[in-house]
Amino acid sequence: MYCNQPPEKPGNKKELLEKITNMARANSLWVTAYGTGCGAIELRPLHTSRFDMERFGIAMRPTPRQADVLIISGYLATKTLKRVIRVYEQMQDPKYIVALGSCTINGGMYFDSYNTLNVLDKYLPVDVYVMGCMPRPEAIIDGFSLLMQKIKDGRAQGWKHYKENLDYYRENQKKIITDWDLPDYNW
Amino acid sequence: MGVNPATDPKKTTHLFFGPQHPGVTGNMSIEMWFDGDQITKAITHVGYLHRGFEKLMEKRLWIQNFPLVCRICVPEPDINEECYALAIEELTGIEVPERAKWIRTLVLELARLAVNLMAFGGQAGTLGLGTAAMWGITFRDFVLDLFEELTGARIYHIFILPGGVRRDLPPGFENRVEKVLGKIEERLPELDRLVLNNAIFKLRTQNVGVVKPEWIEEYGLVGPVARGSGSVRDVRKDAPYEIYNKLDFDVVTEAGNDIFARAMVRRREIDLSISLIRQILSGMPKGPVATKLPNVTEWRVPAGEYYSRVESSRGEYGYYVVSDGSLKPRRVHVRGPSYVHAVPLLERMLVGANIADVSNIMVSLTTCPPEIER
Amino acid sequence: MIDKVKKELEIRFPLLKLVREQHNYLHVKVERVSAMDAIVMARTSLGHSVLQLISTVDRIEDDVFQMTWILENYSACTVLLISADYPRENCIVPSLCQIWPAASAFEREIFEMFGISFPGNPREGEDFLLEGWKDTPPMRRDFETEEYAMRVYGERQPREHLDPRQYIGDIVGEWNTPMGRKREEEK
Amino acid sequence: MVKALAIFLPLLGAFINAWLPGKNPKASRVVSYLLLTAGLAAVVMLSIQLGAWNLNDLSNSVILSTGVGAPPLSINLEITAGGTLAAIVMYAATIFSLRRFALTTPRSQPLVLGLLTASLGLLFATDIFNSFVFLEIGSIVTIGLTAACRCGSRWEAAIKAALVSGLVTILYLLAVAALYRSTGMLTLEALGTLTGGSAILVAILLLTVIVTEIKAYPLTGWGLDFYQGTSSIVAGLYSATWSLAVLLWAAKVLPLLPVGNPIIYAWIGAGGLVLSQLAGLRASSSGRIMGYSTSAYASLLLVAAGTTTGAFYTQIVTVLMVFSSLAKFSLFMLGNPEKKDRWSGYGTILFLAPVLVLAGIPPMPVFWAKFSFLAHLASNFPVIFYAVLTGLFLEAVYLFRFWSARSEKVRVERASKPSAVAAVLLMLTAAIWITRMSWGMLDFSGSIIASDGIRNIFHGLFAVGTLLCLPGVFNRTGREKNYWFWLLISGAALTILPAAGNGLTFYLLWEISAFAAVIGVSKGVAAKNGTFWYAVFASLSGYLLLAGILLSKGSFVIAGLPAILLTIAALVKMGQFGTHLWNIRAYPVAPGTMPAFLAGTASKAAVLLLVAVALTTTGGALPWGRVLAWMGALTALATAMLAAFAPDYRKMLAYASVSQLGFVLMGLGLASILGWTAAFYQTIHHLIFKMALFLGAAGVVYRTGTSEFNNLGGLVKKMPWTFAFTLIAVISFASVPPLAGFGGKWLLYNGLVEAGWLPVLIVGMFASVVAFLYSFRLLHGVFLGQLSPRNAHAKEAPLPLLIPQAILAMAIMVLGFKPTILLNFLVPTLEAIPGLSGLAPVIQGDMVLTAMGTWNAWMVGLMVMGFFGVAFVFFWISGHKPKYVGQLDLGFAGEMPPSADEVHYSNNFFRPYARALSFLPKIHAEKIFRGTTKTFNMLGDGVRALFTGDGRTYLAHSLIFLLLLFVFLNGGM
Amino acid sequence: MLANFTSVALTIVGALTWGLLLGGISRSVTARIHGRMGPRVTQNFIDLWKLFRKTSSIHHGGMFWMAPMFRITGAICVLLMVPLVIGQNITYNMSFAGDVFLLIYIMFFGCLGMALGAGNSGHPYAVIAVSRGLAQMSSYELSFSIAVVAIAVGLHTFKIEGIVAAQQAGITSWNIFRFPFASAGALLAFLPMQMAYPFGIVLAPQEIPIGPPTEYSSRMLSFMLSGRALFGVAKLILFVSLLFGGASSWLSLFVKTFLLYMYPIVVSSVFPRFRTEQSIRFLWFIPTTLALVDLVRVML
Repeated sequence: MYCNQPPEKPGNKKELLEKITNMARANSLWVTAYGTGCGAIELRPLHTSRFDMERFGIAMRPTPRQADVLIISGYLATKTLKRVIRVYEQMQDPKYIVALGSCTINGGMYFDSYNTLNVLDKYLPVDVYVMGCMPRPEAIIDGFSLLMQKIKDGRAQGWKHYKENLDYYRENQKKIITDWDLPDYNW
Repeated sequence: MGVNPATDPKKTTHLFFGPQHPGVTGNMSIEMWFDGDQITKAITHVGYLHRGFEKLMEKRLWIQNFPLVCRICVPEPDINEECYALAIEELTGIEVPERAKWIRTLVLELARLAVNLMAFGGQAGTLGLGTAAMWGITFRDFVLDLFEELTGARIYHIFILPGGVRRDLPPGFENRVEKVLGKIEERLPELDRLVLNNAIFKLRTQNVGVVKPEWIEEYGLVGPVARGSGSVRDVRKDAPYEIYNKLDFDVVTEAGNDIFARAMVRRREIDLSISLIRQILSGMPKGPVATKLPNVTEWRVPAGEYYSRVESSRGEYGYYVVSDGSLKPRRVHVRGPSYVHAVPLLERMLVGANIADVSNIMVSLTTCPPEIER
Repeated sequence: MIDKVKKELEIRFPLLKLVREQHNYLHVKVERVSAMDAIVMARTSLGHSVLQLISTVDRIEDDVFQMTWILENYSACTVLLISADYPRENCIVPSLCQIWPAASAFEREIFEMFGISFPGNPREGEDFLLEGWKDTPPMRRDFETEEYAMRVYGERQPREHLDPRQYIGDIVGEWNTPMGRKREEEK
Repeated sequence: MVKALAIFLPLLGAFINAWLPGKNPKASRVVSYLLLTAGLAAVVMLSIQLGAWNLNDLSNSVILSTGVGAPPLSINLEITAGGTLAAIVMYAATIFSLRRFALTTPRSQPLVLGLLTASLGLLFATDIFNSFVFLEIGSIVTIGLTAACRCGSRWEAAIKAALVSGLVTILYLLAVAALYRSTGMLTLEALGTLTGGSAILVAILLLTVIVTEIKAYPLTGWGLDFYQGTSSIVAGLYSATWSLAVLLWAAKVLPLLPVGNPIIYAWIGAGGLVLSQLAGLRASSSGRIMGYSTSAYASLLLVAAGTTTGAFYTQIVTVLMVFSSLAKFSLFMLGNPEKKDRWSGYGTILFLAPVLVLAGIPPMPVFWAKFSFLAHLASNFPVIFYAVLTGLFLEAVYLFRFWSARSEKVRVERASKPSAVAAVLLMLTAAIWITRMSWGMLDFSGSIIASDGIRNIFHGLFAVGTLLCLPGVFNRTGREKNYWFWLLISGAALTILPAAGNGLTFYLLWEISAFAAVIGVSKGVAAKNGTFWYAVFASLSGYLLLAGILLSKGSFVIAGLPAILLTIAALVKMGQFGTHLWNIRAYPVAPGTMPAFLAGTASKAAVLLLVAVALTTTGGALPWGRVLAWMGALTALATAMLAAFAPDYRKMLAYASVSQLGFVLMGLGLASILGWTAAFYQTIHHLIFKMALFLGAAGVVYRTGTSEFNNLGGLVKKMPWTFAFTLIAVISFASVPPLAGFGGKWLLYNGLVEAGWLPVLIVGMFASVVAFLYSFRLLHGVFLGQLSPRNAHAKEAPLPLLIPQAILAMAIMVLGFKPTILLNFLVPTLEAIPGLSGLAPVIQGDMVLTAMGTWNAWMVGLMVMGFFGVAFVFFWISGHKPKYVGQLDLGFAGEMPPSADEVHYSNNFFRPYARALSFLPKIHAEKIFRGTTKTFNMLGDGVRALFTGDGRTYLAHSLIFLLLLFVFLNGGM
Repeated sequence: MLANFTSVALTIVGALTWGLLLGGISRSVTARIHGRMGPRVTQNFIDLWKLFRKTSSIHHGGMFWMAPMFRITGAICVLLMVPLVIGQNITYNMSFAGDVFLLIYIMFFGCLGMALGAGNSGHPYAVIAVSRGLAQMSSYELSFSIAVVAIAVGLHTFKIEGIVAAQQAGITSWNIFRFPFASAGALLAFLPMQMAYPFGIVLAPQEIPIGPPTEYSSRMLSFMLSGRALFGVAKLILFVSLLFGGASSWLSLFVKTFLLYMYPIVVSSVFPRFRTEQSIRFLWFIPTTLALVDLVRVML
């Protein structure tokens, strides 16, 4: 199905506001401090003088309530997936997921492990993948600039997608989390 | 059956410290109960990083496991390669050329230096002294640059292989190492002033997180945790592997039993590593760096069992390797030092500790969850 | 040093089998019934007072679990490995928690990974590495991890392109991920 | 004829009974009743005839001669007016206990009647030998009655009594012989004519006999064992008849003894009073406690005999002895439960009335006698006065402990019910009667508080405070529902308190209010301990007040020691400087709105007292104002810190109350216009917020049944209005502008700076900052945090509790935004008081100016509310609606929170603060008081060691006493 | 009247801007000490705008969403109670309505509201942080109030205008020179007021992430952060007025507040946190003793 309407012209007041807001969103990415996997080791140099991601307005927030970005830093064990879902659902809209490492894309070298999931996208809406094992800080920064571009363009809509296809995601999540006791999604 | 006073819901608060917590080291959690701000009971939960390495290694060829083992410990992956390689060499009897041994030792010491820089700064970082943490990680980055040049990767090097190392040192590497060491040494006194001479750092760490000397044997504590409590145990000295018997060094030990003593051990380990690296660089022999291996896809290691030990930055690291003579290992069991530090010891140390000191204590044990969970 | 240990053990346990011996390393295999005696003896009179590891090897062809206790002597820096075979069916091994508190964690892990029960461990059965695991204990040889992973986490995405950009998804294009493909199919 | 009948009817009855019961018990009982009723009627007629009922002159008498000739051949009796009153009590007690005797031991009926006869005889005997006869009869009958039941302890008691009476007989006969030999007469008057060696001999012999018989210290031992050992019914009858008779006989004999200076009685009595009451502190069984109380009254008798004479003496002694005996009778009837028969509700008051009588609490009849007596002592014998006061306070302590221990579960024997009820009714009637007669001593004409303005403020405070507590009382069930009556009485007494015109009136109203409140508190569930502490401290402050008033000789208070005593009384009432112990014990257990009344309203009586003292003595400035201010400041700080660690909501409020009253004290101590303005402002504010808080607490307790923080939390969802009002009160007392509390602090600080008391200022500011700790703890512990599933059923507090809170919250707002309403009234009132120094604050419109500071509450209020409103509106119109998430949906490190109970952080809330404080030496008032109690107990144990429980020791005591008397009197003469 | 309203509105807007700017600068300065570049100075504006425009947020009850209002109101009130520039009466705003006592107490308004909001969130970390914060506040307010009383009594006025006016006779008449000990006490109390390390025990991320605002998100957090920025500026102006001679011109106001703001930033970069009880004891002993020296001097 194709969209017949012509694209809305910029200049609409609301549009402008949204655009400014998107600029702000892109330049102020607060990351949940959650090192879910081994990729977290390269997040530390990102803070420091060598790479300094605070230049881009990227900062760590200790609590998910205040964060915009969740970095999945590598493979996810099922036990962690449960916590990640919880953390993700506690974040406030709009929110984004950056997945690091090959193992989030297709399982990487753990494709046959009994405890790590292979394709993260089936369980959570990933906005940007950064490949590598593990990705270098430069690659992560590159991933972030990609995310920023997407946000500026208004295309980082993973959270909306998650809301709309919640059943799909839930089904997948419940398939591998055998003792499901999380509450329903709340925004 | 009354209510357990340590977990009485009326008197205590029940909380999870981690996994999503800035003060926790890596992806693990501590479930704790506390009364006021004093902890009455703590349980360590691990397994958030469990990837089933040991199962996967049984499914892969001997040589294919090298990319796997290095991922067991993220901050210091070379230890795993070394330990695994030592076991294979012991089982197959492959001889390692002399120069390869020196290079291996160099790599191990560089890795140890990197980890200790990060851990020493991180100790101050948990107390809110972000400056020290930042500096520590920055210094580490210099070392990572060396690794990148040597091995092509910053974190997972896959450099040590059975029978030697992957390649020789690039030309001029010694000079660059020396330059990095000089740079680090130049800044270290400033870091000392910031951390070790800081009255408040002392207030927060002295007599906190005490590890009693009698616990060392009870729990099997190793590394800086044991050496901060007066132990002089160091595999490099006691059961020398590679060329440690040719190097001149004393085991670092402190008698304070507390977090400050452990931080002090780490700090002196940095000096020790620098000195060892200098010794290695000056005494490096010439020669080949690897023995030719048979066709690795058809490589069968003779049946046997061996427990190899290496001193990591966190203490003794062991690999229990069982081969049944087939293409793949029968069993590889990794014994990381964090295993006892983070689970039984931490649970015991936290009882009675202040809630403000949880992260502090945990970092002083330098727990590394992946090596517990594998 | 280790010779003395060996001698003492041989006197006490005549059926002992020597697996490997080095200048600071001794691996012996004892009868199942005398395993605990040997461990206690090593601890109390032979100076090997530190428990480093409890390990299990699934020797499915002999229908036994080979238990190995790795004991260290801190002052002499020698290692003593004591092994014993236990039958695989309803395997029960005595717990060492009373002697070494640290044994609890090792035993909990082995219970989870092999299904070996350690009566006397007060915390046996608590979740350790896995959460809500219902399948065969994963470290048993008869557990097929790849088959399990394929069943639970889905097929690994075959790598169609060598260019990772195409594989991960174009930065400006539609998501080239399972979810994105699903939506394309709908269109 | 009437006279004779009155005395001898019982004797007749005894004879008939001795003959009848075997054949027809019912007939004998009927006969006894008939005879006794007739005797009672006769005595009442006699008393009316002698004019005993106006109590002014009790020495009217008629002589009744029987037989021929003079005594000892015949019996001549002098029936005095006071004696008739005692006889009424004796008859009544016998009538009421007869049924009980008839039921249990029918054969003892003649003994009962015999005891009555002996008592009446001894009461009226004029002849020393006749007295001996009656004494012997009485002793024998007592022994017989006691031994009628064959059980160990009673036999023991009987034997001890027999031993003592044997010794008494010997000594008495010796005395009679000596008297007869030197004078040839045996009348009592003959004693007065003795001289020389025989006089001393007779005096010491008879004094020993009397002291032994009336069981005064140190010869109390046998009496204690006797009361403890014998059955309660015998003890009751004994105390109401024989004991009373002996006491009054002793009262008759004592002034006649030739001891030279009778002051020696007073010394024996006063010393004995203090020592015996010390020992009494350790007594536990009710019989023994009654024994100690008897000893106290015997000692009082000795003191009275030594210090007073004539009609006054007779009057005091009669009233004291008659009513104390009656009280003991009813207590014995109520005590020692044998059958389980619960008297719910009325049991407390039934039990309390005699205790109040014994402790001499107004308006009970004994109080009036004690008051006159103490007034006399205070003006003439100050040292004895202090000793007596101390003894009486100690007595009050153990009596209240006894009461509080019993009031929990009053079980009364069915058979004793009527007698106990009758006795109590009799006492209450007497109380009303005597109070009516003493009406003239009360004065409401000119208040002790000269300033109309101040008086009106206090009238208003008390009236409003009481009224606001009243709506909440109707939402009660069970035991607690009855407290409203006592609250009302207490509040009424307080409301007229500022109008009191003299010390007595003030004291009377003060005590009525205090003890009505004590009864009210005792209605609470598990209020035993709290009631005891409250009663003890109430009587402590009461006795201090009494002492101060009496030492001031007529005027309300004079400077010097009396003023200090009154100040201390006020401090105790406020709970300042270590005496907060009663507040923190009584408030948490008091029922319903009672703590609101106590903390909010009743505590203002102490402020009133301080103001009155200051105004009366110096016209405003207390000379020890600086000490007072320091006390206030230190109390405020210490209790604020203690409040932060309190584990119970109401307990924390109690601490907070004491802490905030410390600021009042600081203001009063300043003795400047600013200081007093601050003090009054703070007083009014304290009433408002403290009542609001305690009413809120009442609602919480009503809905959840607990006030422990560990069981509460998260109630804001269930009780939003209670939370809102509590929040307003808390913000106010944390003195955060724009609510009312800031004003008091601001005025106070300005006053302190004006006076240059900067250290006090600093301590005060520190205390007010520490208040933040407990104010948050209070709100969080009850209303915020996680709602426990335990309280999931809780609802909003009932309207009768909410409406007063709403009114008070409104008052806080009004006072906070427009403090000038109050200040415009206060400042001129206080400016008119001459004794106050310093400059008055200047009020210009909404602006209040002092020498150094300014304060415009209206502008501040507008600003705060304005910006709050703007922020609020801005948030809402911006169209952003936060979504409500469940209480357990927390960012919990990725895990699921286990349960509300486990997640709620409550226990040991300020543990780091406690740890930081740990360097301070732990001077707990609690510990000091425990130490004091321990010391007293040790002293008591030391004194008690005298009473070994062995009859022979008691004999030895008597003989040693005799010897000492001999030495002393001989040397003295 | 209109001029007054305009002045009030401009003060609030200006203080917010200046506060956020100072926050940005402080982040840069901290970054430089770390050896980093740090964010743009406008980063705080971007963060605030982003938070303000987040599309969802949560609340835990009435007090929870009223707390930011409390916070912002308290901050504005403190701000308006202090005269900005001496001599320009229009910038005195509401300072006629009260004196330093009012200021000391109205500073608690926002804190109390914040604490209540944290309590209503039901998160134990938030409550522990409040318990720490209150315990610490009660300690530093002691030395702060002693210092203020010493200065005010020494200058015979409680009015801030008066205190500022007494310092206009050259740099030596500044209170920091006239009352050096009291000033030292107050400046030590300034560190915990600004939650600077070593006193930053309330928001300690490694211990109790991150204290009272742990459950706050989106727009409520943006309110809270603006309240914090405003409050920070208000405290700066207060301290400048109390100790550093006030501001005689706009330039000196900006310069003085900027320099004073750098002081906690620099200190906190080189110290770790105290534990709560250590912090309390430190505050009880050192700053209080210092301030008492001047108090005694004033009394004699």
